[in-house]
Amino acid sequence: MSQDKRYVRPYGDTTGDGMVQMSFTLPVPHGPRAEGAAQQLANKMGMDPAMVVHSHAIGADFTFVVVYGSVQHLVDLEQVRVVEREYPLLSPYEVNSELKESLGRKLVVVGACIGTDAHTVGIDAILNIKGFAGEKGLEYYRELKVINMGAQVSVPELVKRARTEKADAVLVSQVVTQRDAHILNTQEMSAAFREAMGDRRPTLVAGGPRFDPLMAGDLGVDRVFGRGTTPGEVASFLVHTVKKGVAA
Amino acid sequence: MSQDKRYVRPYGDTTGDGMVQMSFTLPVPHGPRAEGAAQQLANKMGMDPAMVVHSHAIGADFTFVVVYGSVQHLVDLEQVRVVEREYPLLSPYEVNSELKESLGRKLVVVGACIGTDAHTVGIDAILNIKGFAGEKGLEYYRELKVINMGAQVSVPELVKRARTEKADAVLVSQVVTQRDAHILNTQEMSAAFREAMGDRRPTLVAGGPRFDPLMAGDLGVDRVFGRGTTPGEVASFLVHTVKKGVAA
Amino acid sequence: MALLDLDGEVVGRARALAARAAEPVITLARAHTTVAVERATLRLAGITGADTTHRAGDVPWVNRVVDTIREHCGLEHGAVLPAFHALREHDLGSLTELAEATAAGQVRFTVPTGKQAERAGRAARTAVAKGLRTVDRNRGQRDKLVARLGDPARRPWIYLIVATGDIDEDVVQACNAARAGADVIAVIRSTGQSLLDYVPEGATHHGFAGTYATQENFRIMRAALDEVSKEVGRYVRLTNYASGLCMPEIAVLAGLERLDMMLNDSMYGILFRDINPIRTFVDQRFSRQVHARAGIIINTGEDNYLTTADAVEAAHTVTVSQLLNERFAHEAGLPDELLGLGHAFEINPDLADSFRMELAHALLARELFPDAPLKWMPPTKHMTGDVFKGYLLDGFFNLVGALTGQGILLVGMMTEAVVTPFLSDRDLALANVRYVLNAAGNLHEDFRPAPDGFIVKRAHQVLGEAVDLLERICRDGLLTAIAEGTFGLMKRPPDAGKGADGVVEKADGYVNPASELLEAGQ
Amino acid sequence: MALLDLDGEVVGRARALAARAAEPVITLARAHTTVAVERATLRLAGITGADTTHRAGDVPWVNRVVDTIREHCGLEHGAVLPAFHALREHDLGSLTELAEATAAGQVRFTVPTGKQAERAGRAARTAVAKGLRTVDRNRGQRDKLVARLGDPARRPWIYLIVATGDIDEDVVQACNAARAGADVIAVIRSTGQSLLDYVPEGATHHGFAGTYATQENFRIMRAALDEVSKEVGRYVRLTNYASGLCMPEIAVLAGLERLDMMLNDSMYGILFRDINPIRTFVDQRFSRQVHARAGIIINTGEDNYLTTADAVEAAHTVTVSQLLNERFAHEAGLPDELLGLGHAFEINPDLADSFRMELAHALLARELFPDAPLKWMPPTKHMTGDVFKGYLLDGFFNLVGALTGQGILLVGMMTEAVVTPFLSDRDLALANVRYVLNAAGNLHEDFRPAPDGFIVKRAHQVLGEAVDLLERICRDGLLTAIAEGTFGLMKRPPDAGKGADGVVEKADGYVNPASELLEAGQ
Ligand code: B12
Ligand code: B12
Ligand SMILES: Cc1ncc(COP(=O)(O)O)c(C=O)c1O
Ligand SMILES: Cc1ncc(COP(=O)(O)O)c(C=O)c1O
Repeated sequence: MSQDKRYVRPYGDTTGDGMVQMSFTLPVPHGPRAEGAAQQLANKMGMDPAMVVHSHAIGADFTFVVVYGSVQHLVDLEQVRVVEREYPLLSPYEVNSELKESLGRKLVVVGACIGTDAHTVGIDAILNIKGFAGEKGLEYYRELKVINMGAQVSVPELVKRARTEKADAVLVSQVVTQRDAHILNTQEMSAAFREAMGDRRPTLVAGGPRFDPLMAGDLGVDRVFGRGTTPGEVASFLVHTVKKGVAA
Repeated sequence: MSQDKRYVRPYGDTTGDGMVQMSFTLPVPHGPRAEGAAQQLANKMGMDPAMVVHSHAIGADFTFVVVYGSVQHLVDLEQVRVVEREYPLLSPYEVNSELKESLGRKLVVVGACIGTDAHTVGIDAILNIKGFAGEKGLEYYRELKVINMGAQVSVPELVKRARTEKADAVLVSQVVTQRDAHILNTQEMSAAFREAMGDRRPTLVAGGPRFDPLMAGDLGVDRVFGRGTTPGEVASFLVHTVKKGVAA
Repeated sequence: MALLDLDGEVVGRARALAARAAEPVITLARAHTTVAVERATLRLAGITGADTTHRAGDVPWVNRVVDTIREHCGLEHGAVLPAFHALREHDLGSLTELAEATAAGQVRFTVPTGKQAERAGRAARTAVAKGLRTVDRNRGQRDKLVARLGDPARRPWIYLIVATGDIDEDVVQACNAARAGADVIAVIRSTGQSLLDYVPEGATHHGFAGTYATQENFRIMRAALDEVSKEVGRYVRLTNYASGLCMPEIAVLAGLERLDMMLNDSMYGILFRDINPIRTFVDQRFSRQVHARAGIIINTGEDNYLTTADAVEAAHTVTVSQLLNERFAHEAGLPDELLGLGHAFEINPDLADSFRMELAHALLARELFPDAPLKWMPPTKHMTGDVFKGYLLDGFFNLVGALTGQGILLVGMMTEAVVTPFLSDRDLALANVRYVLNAAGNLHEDFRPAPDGFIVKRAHQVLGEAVDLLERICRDGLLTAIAEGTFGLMKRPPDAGKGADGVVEKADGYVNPASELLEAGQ
Repeated sequence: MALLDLDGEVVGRARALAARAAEPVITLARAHTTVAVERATLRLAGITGADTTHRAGDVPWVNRVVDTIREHCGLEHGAVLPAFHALREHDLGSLTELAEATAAGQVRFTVPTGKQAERAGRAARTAVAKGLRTVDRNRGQRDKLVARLGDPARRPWIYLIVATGDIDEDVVQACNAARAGADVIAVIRSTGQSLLDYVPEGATHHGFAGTYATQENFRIMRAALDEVSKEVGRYVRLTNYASGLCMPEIAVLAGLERLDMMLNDSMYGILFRDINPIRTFVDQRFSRQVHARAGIIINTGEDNYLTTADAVEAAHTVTVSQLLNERFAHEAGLPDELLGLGHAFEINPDLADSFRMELAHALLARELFPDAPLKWMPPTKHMTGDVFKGYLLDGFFNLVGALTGQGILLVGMMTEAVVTPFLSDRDLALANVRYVLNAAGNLHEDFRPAPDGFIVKRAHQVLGEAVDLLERICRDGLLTAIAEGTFGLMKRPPDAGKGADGVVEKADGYVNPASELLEAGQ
């Protein structure tokens, strides 16, 4: 392996071989033309050589293909953008004492699954005492007051409740992504808070398995959590925002 | 669907959505950086958006990922290059009578699996009476004389035998592809025939599951047959070369 | 053949307890009506169409009429008396004309009494009976088509979902699925629909993660499947959802458009859509009476509990719910052959002996409900983006289906954790089912759980826990149990939830010819 | 527990027939030696290294010596007599020095007689005994390591292949595989090696679809696996191939470097490498004697027949071959515990009841050879580029392994039809095995083939066909059967094939202390 390893390629069985597996369906009847089309697509994607190792008809109009091949692109690890956790991961004990110290009262968290989305398991994993992956949820934290509004909450309801509860943070979950529902709903939510409260809006957090943490800006929220988030990460982030707020 | 459908994209569940599935391994320890790297690669391949839907560690140094996403490239069906069968597919009866008519003697075919490759099932499927996919093999054709040299035949042996048998066509099979063995062996074979016989060399045919029929030129052979070839296709091609030769 | 050696007495006791637990809820259901039941009744009586001029978008005429009746004279006596009385008073030709007049503010609804009530009741009965005749005709037509085209060659029936959001794309995918081997096509509904207190109208093209259930969409899909049924030489069944706030109306529409199966659970709406419990139980009873009449197989939703609760810990809650669903269904007139009781392969696959535990649970359901066409649901919760692992898991799910004689097999998708299914997912999933049923479909002949072995013990344990839970429910009441989070860990108090204001206690003179005819089986 | 109710008499008859069929071949094997047997003997006696100055590339010293002996005085009396006689005559310190002198043309080999022969024989015996002591020490060392580190927690042992062509990459992949759960690592050989009439020297990096088997590569890999064994807390076994033209030498090298299993089949080389039958049977007998001494488990190659012949039609040829392999192995001193008899999951998966038929075949092998650690091979022939289908098929293969108590499970790869395995293929394949063994590993308790059902009948049928075939073989001779294409449809006449010229009929005064010591178990 290179000393520096800034550039890497996929690994099949030899360093640098670039091998990947790919499958897709083309709206082309099964036959050599469909395989040729698949080959062309793979080449355009930078696979060279690309082998169509399997194809079969799906009905009269479609062809399913499996392609193996070597991708010529290099991954530049220095250019990889990830949302780094710029705050420390705290234990529940630390979260509680930091909050007690910097806030002097309970931090109020309102959570909901907005729009017509009824997938509460994700947000419950973050909020309910039971928690997730062996970590207790936010309800377990003495210095947090958690209001879990459940599913299919409309944005106006959410804003209203956040206001009456004097929420410090609002956590929304979005699981259904068809037709970009998760993006549109979250944007509607952040716009409503901006509209209703301007700068005094609570910290806004969005979460769900198909969110990319890099999307916070686009969504108009302060933070986005994706697949496999644990309650501790969220609690630690909340402490971080409080301390930043206090410092600012 | 468009009337003309020259351009197509992969189909997930809606025309034009471009959805593909891809999996590969990166030589990067498991974590957000590996997922970011996978995302970068997918983007370079023209997938946008690209979702890393799964990743797990393979040992300490590697990460396996599954990516779904929409490929932005278009497939131009008019640019698809396939080797069209420019000759008719004949029945054994037609093959025999055409050969009898245009050649007046049996056509001599020498087959072998060359190099260290011992995979005879493929060439046997073409040559043996038993055949393949319900079609009888070339031995079944009255007007063909078939010599099947079996496996692990060296190129000099093959040339020698082709000469003594006065072969009209030499059929070689190559199944093992690691380190491009199939390409190198076939090129060595065609070079040897050119060297030994010049223009009077027999028709050279290469076959095997990982060959691309477009490669004939590179390999220095007259025709390449890939996955799923049937004996009838090969017999029909042989008739075609004979008739072309007679005409020329 | 019985493999689990279940104690007949324990089984009998479980059923008796379920009946006792259900009784108070049935009494409650009989004592109430809902806006949805009344709308469903008027739909049976022939009302169709929507007010397209309304500023809130298309409002079905039936909603306009029932809302106005309620405003004018309440629904305690049912909708038909005021409606048919008004029809006559205003000398209108049809319920649709009545609706137009209502919208124009020209009608003042009152509850007729005496002779007038009798006359209105008779007219209503005639109209509803006509609607029921359509339902009966559809049932007969289904029987005829099945006789002509044939049923699937084997059990389990292969059940596939389409969910593009656009009825036209759904048709393409459904027909392809049928050609590839699907015996049952379910059109998943758009995420929002269950909370709409009306049924949308017309063909629709913009659902989220599903397509709206409308009478026209039903018609389009059933017609397409009738075509493809001929092509594939077997009757391909169509499924939708009689659930949410419009459960009874959708049941009626299903009967009118010859749907063949409907998702219809006694508690799903309460637990997973936060719909008011009373509303749900009232709506459920009426909708099941309609299904019974239409010969529609209901599919219950026990699988859902295992997505929010743990499939091992909560296994007995599935059994309890199946027994309750059975009881409610029997009470509403559904025979065993129409009971597609649900259960699912949702145990954490990392658990030791998880596959055998799945076998135990599936076999328990099979032996408790020998005549019901059980619906076997695939892994969803423990599916991940690792599509290879998922494909394997689905294979083992299929194997359980084959080994335990399930009636309806909902085909699992390798992309479960990723997207609603791609065309290729469905195709690969069917190939998976085909391999397993073809290669190992008869393995049940060689499957004999060791007496007193792991599988038998586990099944007995779950049954025992179910009996214990049923005893607790009999003591505390089903509504309390639901409020305490017994099912799927969801806590739903009886007075909360959506649609509670649509529940109305029946007055003494309540008239509903639909209920009467259905109850009497006429 | 016997599930197939096999008739003990039929089984006994099958074994007796196999012994009768093997007898003439064993007599033939005893009557001949080969260049490879002689080289193997000298390797045991201590010769190592290669002539690096030769223009044909590195030629092992042992080849130089044996070829020269043959040239000078023939091999009918064995190589040790001329070699040790020359050693003494030229007053050389070691066989390696003898080789150098041979290469320099300074040695003229002759067959000593009388006292000189006795002396040469004694010296050879001492040298060979020393070599065998190393083999014995390695066996003891393996026992010690197994005792200390432990065997895999369960059966079947998980067997994985590495095949990069480069021993260094192989080490990386092997260690990762062991960490991920592999119990046995096999280093696949380069495609060309089996036809080389010498064993390459040193560490190698450029094999095709496999890595050369060399003593140094053996050492490197065994050392790496010893390290990783400590890490994972169980003794990870190493496998290579005692097959091809150097079968006996490789067996010796395996014994010297503490390999744990070797692919070693009585007919594979004949059928699939077109090696001369007599050469193969002679080499095979010697190599098995070495394996017996070294405590190495042999793996036979019946799986291969099912790639060229049909797995249903040819099922009985697998059984026959297993019985022959067993007989040859017993005769060479191998006990049942060292008999990794092979068979495979190669039935066309589209065939109805294919999975149950696989169960029948696998169970038949299990019950015929109750004490042998059967090696269960995955689907290869019917694997296609559809990697999803392949992954599923491998799952069902794993399930057969678990249900029928196989001893060694060669892990199937989803890319079987595509490439030699990727790192990720191996990882996914192990995840597949883990799921199946963990979730369904105990299902065998619930697996009871219906008496007189499909599985039992099929097993009886295959056994019956095997007995019939054995009878034919006894009548016509095994060599004739091979010539007629009985196994794997490959026709191999006894006088054709590679390496025939390396076979030498023993003279009366033939001396081979290795054979003597091995035969006597000293
Ligand atoms: C359970 C489940 C259900 C249950 C939901 C029960 C409930 N009360 O939640 C039921 C059965 C009711 C259900 C119904 C439907 N479902 Co559903 N369901 C699932 C399933 C199987 C698992 C989801 C889950 O619970 N994951 C476990 C949790 C812990 O993970 P998570 O949600 O990712 O949450 C983690 C992180 O994302 C993050 N996180 C999530 N939210 C938040 C919020 C904040 C603030 C933070 C910080 C972090 C965070 O932290 C969590 C812990 O790490 C998935 C498939 C799958 N395997 O993923 C489909 C799935 C999500 N469902 C789907 C669909 C389409 C539906 C339906 C719409 C189908 C229909 N038309 O009927 C219905 C309707 C639901 C509706 N109106 O929304 C699709 C969505 C497709 C898409 N991408 O658009 C999926 C992917 C299945 C599929 N392939 O079709 N479903
Ligand atoms: C059967 C088999 C064997 C048998 C071969 C028996 C025999 N006598 O042929 C045995 C068990 C001996 C074997 C051994 C090995 N095998 Co092998 N084997 C296979 C297997 C399972 C099937 C191949 C097959 O028979 N296909 C069926 C035939 C009908 O298909 P086909 O070859 O594609 O032929 C068709 C077309 O391609 C075409 N065609 C083929 N040749 C020709 C020629 C002409 C002239 C024409 C016109 C057409 C034509 O027509 C045929 C009919 O349609 C494949 C995996 C797989 N599922 O594909 C691995 C595979 C080919 N083997 C492989 C390897 C590595 C080996 C070994 C080298 C392993 C080792 N190191 O020990 C050994 C050594 C063999 C050697 N020296 O070459 C690899 C090759 C990897 C690569 N791409 O480089 C594969 C892909 C498995 C893997 N994933 O590792 N193998
Ligand atoms: C029993 C039952 N009813 C209904 C639904 C569908 O949900 P909705 O009513 O929101 O369309 C499901 C979901 O799978 C279900 O299991
Ligand atoms: C029994 C046996 N020996 C040897 C081999 C390997 O072949 P070769 O001897 O060419 O390395 C195999 C292949 O799988 C085999 O099954």
